[in-house]
Amino acid sequence: MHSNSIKATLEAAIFIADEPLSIDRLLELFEDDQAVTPNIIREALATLQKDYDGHGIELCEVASGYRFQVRVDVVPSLSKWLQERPEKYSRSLLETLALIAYRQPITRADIEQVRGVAVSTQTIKTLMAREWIKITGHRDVPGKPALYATTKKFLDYFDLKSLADLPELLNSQEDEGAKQLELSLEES
Amino acid sequence: MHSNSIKATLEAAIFIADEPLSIDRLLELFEDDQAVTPNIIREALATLQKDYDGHGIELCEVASGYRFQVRVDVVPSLSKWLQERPEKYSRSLLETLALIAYRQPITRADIEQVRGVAVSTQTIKTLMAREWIKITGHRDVPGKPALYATTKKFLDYFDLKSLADLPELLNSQEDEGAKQLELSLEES
Amino acid sequence: MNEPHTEKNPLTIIVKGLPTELPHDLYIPPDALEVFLEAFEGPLDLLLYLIKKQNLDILDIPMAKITLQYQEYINLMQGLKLELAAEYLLMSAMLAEIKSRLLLPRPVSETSEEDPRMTLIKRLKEYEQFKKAAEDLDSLPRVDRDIQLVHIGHDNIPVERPLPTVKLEELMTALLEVLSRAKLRNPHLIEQEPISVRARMASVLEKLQTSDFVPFQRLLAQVEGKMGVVVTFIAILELLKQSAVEIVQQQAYAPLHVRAILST
Repeated sequence: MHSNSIKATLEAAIFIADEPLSIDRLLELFEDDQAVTPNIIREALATLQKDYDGHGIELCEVASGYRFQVRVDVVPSLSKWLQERPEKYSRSLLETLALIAYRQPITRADIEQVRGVAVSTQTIKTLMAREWIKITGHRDVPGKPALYATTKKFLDYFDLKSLADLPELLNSQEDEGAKQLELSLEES
Repeated sequence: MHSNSIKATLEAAIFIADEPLSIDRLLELFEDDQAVTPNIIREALATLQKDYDGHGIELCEVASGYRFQVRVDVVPSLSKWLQERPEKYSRSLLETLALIAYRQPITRADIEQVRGVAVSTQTIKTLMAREWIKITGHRDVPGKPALYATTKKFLDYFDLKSLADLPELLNSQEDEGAKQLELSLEES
Repeated sequence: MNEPHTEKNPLTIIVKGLPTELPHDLYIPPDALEVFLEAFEGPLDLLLYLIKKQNLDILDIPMAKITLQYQEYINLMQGLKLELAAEYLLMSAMLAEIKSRLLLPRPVSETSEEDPRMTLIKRLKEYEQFKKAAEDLDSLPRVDRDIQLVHIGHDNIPVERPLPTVKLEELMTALLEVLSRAKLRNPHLIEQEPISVRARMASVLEKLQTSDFVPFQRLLAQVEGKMGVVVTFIAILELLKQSAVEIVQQQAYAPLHVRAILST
C-alpha cells in the first residue's frame, strides 16, 4: 500500500474510533498487507502529526494510543459552545485517586492510613465505575484485601502517556527532614 | 482575528459539532469580531477544504451546512476493520447440527430425546437461516413432526462431497456412542 | 513564635462576629462550625491547617500549643453537639499522649522505640504530600474540562457482520459429547419411568385417529394397573395442554369424550 494511503487510512480510523487507538489496533487495518509493519505505522503517524501543524485540532498520543483533540489555544474560542459544566471532584476522591496513582498497588487500608480517615465505599465505586482504577490482585494477609491500581483510561483522561508523566510528588526531603527533626528534638 | 486562527476555530467547531454547521451558525463564533463576515468564513472554509486534499477525511458541504466525513476511498479498509469479531455458535447448536448430520432425517423430538434437553426454536431457525439444514418431510406420527436433514450448502461449507465423507465414529467408545444413539432413537 | 496571621487565612470569611467566649484564635461563629469541619478531610488535615496557620514548620511543632489548640476545636465542636468522626477523637488522644511523654524525662534505654512525635510528623508530612498531589492532579488538563476530543460519525460506513465459523472437528466433538451424555442419562430414565408419558401420548393419539369421539373411560385401560391409569391420565392432560386433543361433555355428570384436534 502506498504510504499516503496508509496515512489516510490511519487518519480516518482514528477519527471514527471512540477511544484512542494503539499501534496494534491500527495494524489490524492492514491485515492483508504484510508489508505494513509497526514502524511504518509509527512513521505515518509522525507525518500525520506534522500535517496538522497550524490546524485547529491535533493528533495526540496518550496511554492507550492515538486520538485527535482540539488544540488547547482554540478551546477558548469555542467556549460558548462548550457550556456543559465539567464535573468537579471532591477532595476525598482526588486524594484517594492520587494515593492509588502514586502508590499502586495499594489497599484501601493503606489509603486510610495515610489520609487518617475512612475511605467511603462510594468513592471507590465512583473510581471503578469511571474505569480509572481496577483491582490488580489481593494482598496475601488475613482478609485478602483488594489491591488497587490505575488504568490506561485514567491516564487518557488526564492526557498522560504513562505514570512517569504524573506531576512529581512534593519533595519528601525524608533524609534531610529526619536530620532536622533530630536537631529540633534535642532543642526542645 | 488572523485568518489562520479563524480557519483553525472553524475547523475545530465543525469537528466538535454533532451536526453540520451552517455559515450563520459558524458566524456566531465571531460575534465579538465585527471584521469577520460571511465571505471571510466562506473563504476560510474553501482553504480548509483544500488543506484536506489527500487526507483520509474531507470537509463536505451538505444541505444544512459543513461537516467532516470519511473519504470514500478509505471506506472499504475501515468497513472490514470495524466489523465485529464473529461470535461462536453455542454448544447446543453444534450438538443439534451434529445429530442432524449423522442421523438424518431426524425430528426435533428425536434430538431432544438424545440431548436430554429441549432444542430451542432459535437454534433451528439459525441453522435454517444459514441454509445448513432443511425440512425433508414429516414423520407419519401424531403431530406430523418435521424431519430435518442437512443441505448441499452444509456439505460445501465443510468441504465434503457427500454425507458418506463425514468422519466415521471410529474407536470403541464411539461405537458405543453410536449404539447408544440408535437405542435412544428407537425408544422415542 | 509567630503570631497567628488570621487575615491571610482562607477561612477569614466565616470569621466575623465572633462570640467573645471562644478561644482567642478560634475565629469561627458556631453556625459556621459545621462548614468549617466539612472543609477538612480529617484530623491530619485539621492539624496541618493549625500548623500552617501559624507559619510553623512541621518539623518543629510546639506540641503543647498545637495539642491545646486541637483540643479546643474538638471540645468546641463536641460542645455544639456536632457529631465528630472517631478519627478526630483518636488524634486528640494521640496528641495528649505525645505531650505527656515529652514532659517526662526520656530514659536512655528507650532509644529503640520510635519517638511518638516523629511518628506524628512523618504522618503529617506524608499526608501533606498527597494533599498536594491531589491538588496537582486536579489541575492537570483533563478530558471534558480542558480537552475536547474529536470524533467523526461512521454511520455511513457499512459494517459486515460475519457468520460464525465451524470446523468439522468441532462437529465431531459435539456429537461425541452428546452421545456420552445420553449414555449416562438413559438407564436413569428407564428406571424412573417404566411407562413413558411421551409414548402414552402417542398411543392415545393413535386411538383417537380411528373415530371421532372416544369415551374418556375407554382410554384408561386397566391392564397396567394404577400406574398405567395415572400415566394415561397425565398423557391426556399433557395433550390437552398442547391443544392436541379436546374434551367435551354434553351436560353435567355426563360421560367425557375425547377427540383429537387435527392439524390442517
